[in-house]
Amino acid sequence: GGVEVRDGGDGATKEASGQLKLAVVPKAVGADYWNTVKAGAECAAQRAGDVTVQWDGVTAETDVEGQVNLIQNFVTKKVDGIVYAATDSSALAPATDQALAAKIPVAMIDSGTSPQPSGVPLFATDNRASATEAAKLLAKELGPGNHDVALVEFQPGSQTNTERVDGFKAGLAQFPNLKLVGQQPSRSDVNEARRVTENILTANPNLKGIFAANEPSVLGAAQAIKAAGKSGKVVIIGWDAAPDEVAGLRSGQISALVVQNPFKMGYFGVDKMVKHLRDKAPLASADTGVTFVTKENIDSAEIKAVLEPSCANPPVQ
Amino acid sequence: MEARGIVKRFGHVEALRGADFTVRRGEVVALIGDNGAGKSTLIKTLSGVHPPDEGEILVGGRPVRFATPVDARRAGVETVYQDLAVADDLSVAANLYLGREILRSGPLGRLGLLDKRAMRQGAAAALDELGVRIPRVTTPIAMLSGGQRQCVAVARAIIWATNVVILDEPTAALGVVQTGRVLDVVRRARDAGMSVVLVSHNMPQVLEIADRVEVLRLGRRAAQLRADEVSTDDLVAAMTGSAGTDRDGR
Amino acid sequence: MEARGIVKRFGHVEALRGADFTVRRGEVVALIGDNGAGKSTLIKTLSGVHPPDEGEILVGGRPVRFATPVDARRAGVETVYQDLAVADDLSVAANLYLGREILRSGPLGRLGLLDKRAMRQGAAAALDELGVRIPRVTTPIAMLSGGQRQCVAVARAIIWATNVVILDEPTAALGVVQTGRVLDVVRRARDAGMSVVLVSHNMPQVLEIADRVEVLRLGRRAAQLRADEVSTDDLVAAMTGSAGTDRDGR
Amino acid sequence: MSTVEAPADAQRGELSDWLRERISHAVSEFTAATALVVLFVALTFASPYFLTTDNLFNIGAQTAVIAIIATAQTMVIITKGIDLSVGSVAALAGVLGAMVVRDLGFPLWAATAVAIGVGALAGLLNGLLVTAARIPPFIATLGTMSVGRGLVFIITGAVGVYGLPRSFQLLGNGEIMGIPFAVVITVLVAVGVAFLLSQTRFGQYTYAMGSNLEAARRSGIRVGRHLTGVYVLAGVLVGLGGMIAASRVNSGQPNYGISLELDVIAAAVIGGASLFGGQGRIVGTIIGAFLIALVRNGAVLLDISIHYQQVIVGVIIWAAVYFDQYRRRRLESRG
Amino acid sequence: MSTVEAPADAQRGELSDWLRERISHAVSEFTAATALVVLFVALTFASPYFLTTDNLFNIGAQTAVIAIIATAQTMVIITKGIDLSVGSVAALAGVLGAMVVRDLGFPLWAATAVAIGVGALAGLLNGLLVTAARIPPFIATLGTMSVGRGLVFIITGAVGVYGLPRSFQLLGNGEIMGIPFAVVITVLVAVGVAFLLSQTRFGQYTYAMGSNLEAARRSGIRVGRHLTGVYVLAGVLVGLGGMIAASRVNSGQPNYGISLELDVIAAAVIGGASLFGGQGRIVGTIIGAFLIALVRNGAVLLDISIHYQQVIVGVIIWAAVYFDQYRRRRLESRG
Ligand SMILES: Nc1ncnc2c1ncn2[C@@H]1O[C@H](COP(=O)(O)OP(=O)(O)OP(=O)(O)O)[C@@H](O)[C@H]1O
Ligand SMILES: Nc1ncnc2c1ncn2[C@@H]1O[C@H](COP(=O)(O)OP(=O)(O)OP(=O)(O)O)[C@@H](O)[C@H]1O
Ligand SMILES: [Mg+2]
Ligand SMILES: [Mg+2]
Repeated sequence: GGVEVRDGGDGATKEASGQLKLAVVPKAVGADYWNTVKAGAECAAQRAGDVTVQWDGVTAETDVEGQVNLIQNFVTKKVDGIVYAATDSSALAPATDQALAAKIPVAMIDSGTSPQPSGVPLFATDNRASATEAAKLLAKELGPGNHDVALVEFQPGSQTNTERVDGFKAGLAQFPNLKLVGQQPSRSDVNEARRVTENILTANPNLKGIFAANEPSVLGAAQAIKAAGKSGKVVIIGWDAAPDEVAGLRSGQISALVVQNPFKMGYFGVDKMVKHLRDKAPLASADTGVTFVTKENIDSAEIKAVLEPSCANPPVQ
Repeated sequence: MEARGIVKRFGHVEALRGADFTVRRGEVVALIGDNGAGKSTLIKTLSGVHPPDEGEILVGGRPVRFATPVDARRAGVETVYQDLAVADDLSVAANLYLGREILRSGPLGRLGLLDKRAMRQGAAAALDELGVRIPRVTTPIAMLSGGQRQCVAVARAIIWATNVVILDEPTAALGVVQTGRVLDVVRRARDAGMSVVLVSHNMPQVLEIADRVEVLRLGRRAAQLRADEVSTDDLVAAMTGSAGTDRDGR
Repeated sequence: MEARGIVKRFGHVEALRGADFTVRRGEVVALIGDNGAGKSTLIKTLSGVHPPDEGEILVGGRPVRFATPVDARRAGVETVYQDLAVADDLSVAANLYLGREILRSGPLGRLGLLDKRAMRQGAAAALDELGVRIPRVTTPIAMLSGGQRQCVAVARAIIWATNVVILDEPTAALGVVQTGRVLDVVRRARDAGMSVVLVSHNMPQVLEIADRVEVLRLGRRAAQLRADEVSTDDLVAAMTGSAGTDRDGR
Repeated sequence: MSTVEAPADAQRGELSDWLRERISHAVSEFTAATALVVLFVALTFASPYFLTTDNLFNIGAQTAVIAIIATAQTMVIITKGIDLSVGSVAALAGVLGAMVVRDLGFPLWAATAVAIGVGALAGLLNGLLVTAARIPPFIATLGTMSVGRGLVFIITGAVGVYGLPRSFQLLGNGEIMGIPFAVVITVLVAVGVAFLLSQTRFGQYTYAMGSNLEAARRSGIRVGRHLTGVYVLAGVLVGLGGMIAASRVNSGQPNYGISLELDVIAAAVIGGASLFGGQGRIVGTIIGAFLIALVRNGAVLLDISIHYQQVIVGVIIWAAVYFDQYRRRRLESRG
Repeated sequence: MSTVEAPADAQRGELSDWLRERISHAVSEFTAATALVVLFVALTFASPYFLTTDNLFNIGAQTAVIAIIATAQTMVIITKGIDLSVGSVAALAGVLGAMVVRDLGFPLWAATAVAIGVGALAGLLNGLLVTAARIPPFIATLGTMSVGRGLVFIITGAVGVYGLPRSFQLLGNGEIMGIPFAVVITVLVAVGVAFLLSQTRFGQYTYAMGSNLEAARRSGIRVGRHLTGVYVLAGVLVGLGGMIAASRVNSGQPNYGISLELDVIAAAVIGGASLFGGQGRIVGTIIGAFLIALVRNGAVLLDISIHYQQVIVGVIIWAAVYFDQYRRRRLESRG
């Protein structure tokens, strides 16, 4: 959704009702997930009219300091509002404060800061709870009896990763019949995900289930299982909904996907911000919700809207 | 081969300030001068290492431009540099044939396949001629003594020269025997019709081998002398400019 | 200073096979030998660069262990190496004072603050003594001619020597004038009671300056000779082993 | 040694020289190879799953790309250069190879040719920056790394290239007589480059330039052209590697190969290459690549967490190079 | 030149030498500085937000850590070394500095001392690996990079160190008379190290070792001890930098500094340091660091996406070094 309503930015302070310039900052550029956020943000901007979205981010979710600098630079630039996803809850808190001190309103998407200042809303899903839910799904798929399971995380030390891993382990704890026999990171690289999964499979021939915690991890794990000729014999519960993940779900390689609603995050972030700037509407947090997509429900209209979001039919109710 | 009015600057140092130099076919010319007079620099312009800033070089009366050593080599100019320029990690044999490797005959050769055995044998023979004892021709150059390294560099130039051989202090590190052999080779090269340019600080050696002597001082030609008409003292005087030799020379 | 039964191996090459060597106080000893005889290697063991594999070194009759050049320097042994060992990026002055910088007086000096001006002046004076023309003492060594570099290395050793000066082919690249100056300096050092070891392939020079000559062949002492009793031909014979000299000479 | 004796002597000398050379090379790869064998045996005892055809083929296929790109890196390192751009260029090649299949319907061989062409172009750029513009290799390829990654993201819009036909997986997942195709390619590449380096004029010049560029130039080698050639050839292999990587995961990944350069340089150096040029052999590099791969494989088999894995990899890198240096000092003690 | 004339001559020579040296150095930093000024002026015109106190202080604070660590890197590069471990070590120092505050209630100065101590230890390790174990710097520090990162994760359990008091932010976000504290520290560090390198024996030895290690050894410099000293001092600065970085983000980040080494090496090389040792000055490095920072800052102000930013950074790195090389060739043409 192209939103090219920019003009040459004259630098003068704008009337709240006029042209608005918003910065939207993901944790990192370069994944399907964040592109969907971008689409949502641009959709909201287009619908609101006369809003420019400047989309910029660091290249790795681990570059916390880079993101702090980026936010600072946006404050310097005096954008009208900042919508962003914090790579680190604590580290970005001062950056948010700086923006607020400069009278630039902030809305968080996907991941907030701690402390989260009042007046700064968070539009996000609960990673922890959703990962716990994923563990339950895995247990359900595997059924009774003792099973070996493994976890492919992505970036140890990053906050989202920690939340998903903790959530998943908390979920597993409720099922004594599931034993976690391997945990390796993919560093958000499909090749790496495939490699570690292959090695986990070798070491654990009885492996029955895998939880892969983000898009590249899921794709790599699925590749490895297919290459080992174990498609269907090892249950995969994945996260996110890249096209190949959806294809894997359809073909039965992947049992279920935890799908957030990144479109909605981007949309809410911009939409609520614009309303706040123009109509002085208060900013309030909202849960954007997750959907558990399986082969059964994949073709339902509601899921379709989440999986293939478009500005014509945005999944933002 | 002739050089006219060569000027070469390094930043604000003018190493050559309009230097002239001549060597004819079948002649050994000694190029002498004080330390820092510009001899090595002049030689590097003749062999294409440093293209001159001004002035021209003529081969067989026609002006040429040596932009790279490849050009000079193609004109049959072969040089032993004072700083040797050998590849330390390569073996003695490989250094001798560097840039002129012997390839296998047949189609394999056309693919660039080396004939290592032929090169080893050729290298052993060439070094033998200079009378130098070297452990093995497969030894990397890094392991050789100073004199052995210099022998390799000299052997290398001698094998390939067809027209002009330029030797920048080739015997500085050589033993008595090896020095004698090199001088023999120089004579033979001259007799075969090649031009030889020899840089040396050893005046007796210069007078023994050279037909003519050219003296460089402060980056300019200070004198041209016939070797059989002068003494060591004349040469020293010309180099240091302490006597009038440089004024009436030419 | 004395070396006894020194053995030094490089992998499977035995460079020294039980070499002996002696130099007394106030004596100039020439160390000669064919290329690859092991002269430079012997010198490096004497100056702590290569600790020997076998054998011992004695200074003033007492055995010492030179594990590093620092040890040798502390014993007053100063060396000019054949491969010079200068730092190309540093200026002439900095090289001359390397490892022995002049520091500012007072507390600043104790913090390691350099007195650059004093070093520049000292360097200019030292080079002047050798009669070498060098653009400026702040020029990086990389820009010097071969002879100029060698002058810096020689000047460096001469400034600091207190006990033994070892010179490995110090005049190989030097002009006639500079060579003469170096020989003068060698004489003065001897007269001041220092020991001088000179490696050279220039036999007339050896006979002119040395009190004694030690000949190295294939890593062993082949002869010890008094310089005033022998001729150039004797020396050559001893080095190459072509005559009987090496048999009756010690 | 008289002239008459020379030929006979040379004959004799030749055989023993040849032998000595072989032995010295064997010794040279000895440390890394020993480490490899020790690790192999240790893993065989430590994990019942290690010594299985499946696992070994897996390791082979996993290491294929690293080994191919490390081979390219070795060539560059021998010239006293370094190529930091391998990761970006491999990603660019893989992504474009995948895009021409998806968007233009190219067959696999043509897509591979495109990937190789992309690598060659990047190599040409690196080579010209180093030779014509005389930018030091570290900086030239650092720039290419940055520019290349930027291009990958611009071209893909930062989204992976998906929706490829099954046939796209042939290079990365196919087999020939039960042996992974990627392994076969790796062997061919390694043998080919090893031959090139040790037996041909091209190889000779490569070592010569790394050992002393000025000497090579004065010897009449057209160093500009030749050095560029080395970078181009390296680029070709990087492009091929990138294509195999994409094929293995059946998609073009814009994030592929971040910090890959460190892995492949480590492989080359563990295998005996010197960053100061003139030294390095492909056998060693391949051993180095497998050494790293075995550590990683073993760590997962033994369920060692990634954190301890990093510590272990670091220690092994130190150890391998320490023993190699130690052995060389013993052998040569160059002073 | 007679001996009598010498003193007078030296006097005269000295002044002009001094002048010449100054000028030659000025010229040497000329290219990078020119680029910096051009960029500065261009940004002033291009964006109304650029030339504001706030923005300039922001840039200063953002660049502080990079500049400090690049200063450390420059020292190592001058010795012909390289330090790939800076990112890991900075992370380790920052994380431990944060942990002692959170868990042991250390005051800020003590925590800073801990961070600096961690850096010094890592530097000592690097130094000993390079000198005593004779592992080439690239490999020694590559190992430290891997081990260091592993340790960070093991110590923190892969979770950031949070819950720090506000006072922890002083180093990174505090101000002194309106000037960011981090900027003040950077200036002090840069001036101090520049003085050390150019005016003291320690600096002289550093250049000498990088220029010709063997010559330095034969000159009686205790190269082992001294080289280790350089790595330790570099480690100290890296530790300090890591602490400032942690303070800036008010937490210990286990993932801090991944691929930081490339940024700081780029800054040093843009500023004129040579990876082949013996050359490099702190002024240049600082200019290089700010050049990169300006590009990043300007890109955001001008709404250039990160992808194009990467391309632009790459091109600027090429350009800066190209012109620097070109100028040097003109000036010296060493042949
Ligand atoms: N670092 C080294 N590694 C291996 N071999 C060496 C090394 N240094 C010297 N050699 C070998 O030791 C022998 C003696 O060398 P050395 O340099 O001592 O000779 P030299 O008498 O100084 O000769 P020259 O007169 O040519 O300088 C030579 O055969 C040489 O190949
Ligand atoms: N690459 C260079 N950069 C700067 N200056 C140089 C360079 N090469 C030579 N020079 C200067 O040019 C002058 C002449 O040097 P050159 O090497 O030609 O002298 P030379 O006559 O060969 O002396 P020698 O007898 O000592 O070898 C010297 O003053 C030297 O400092
Ligand atoms: Mg010369
Ligand atoms: Mg010698």
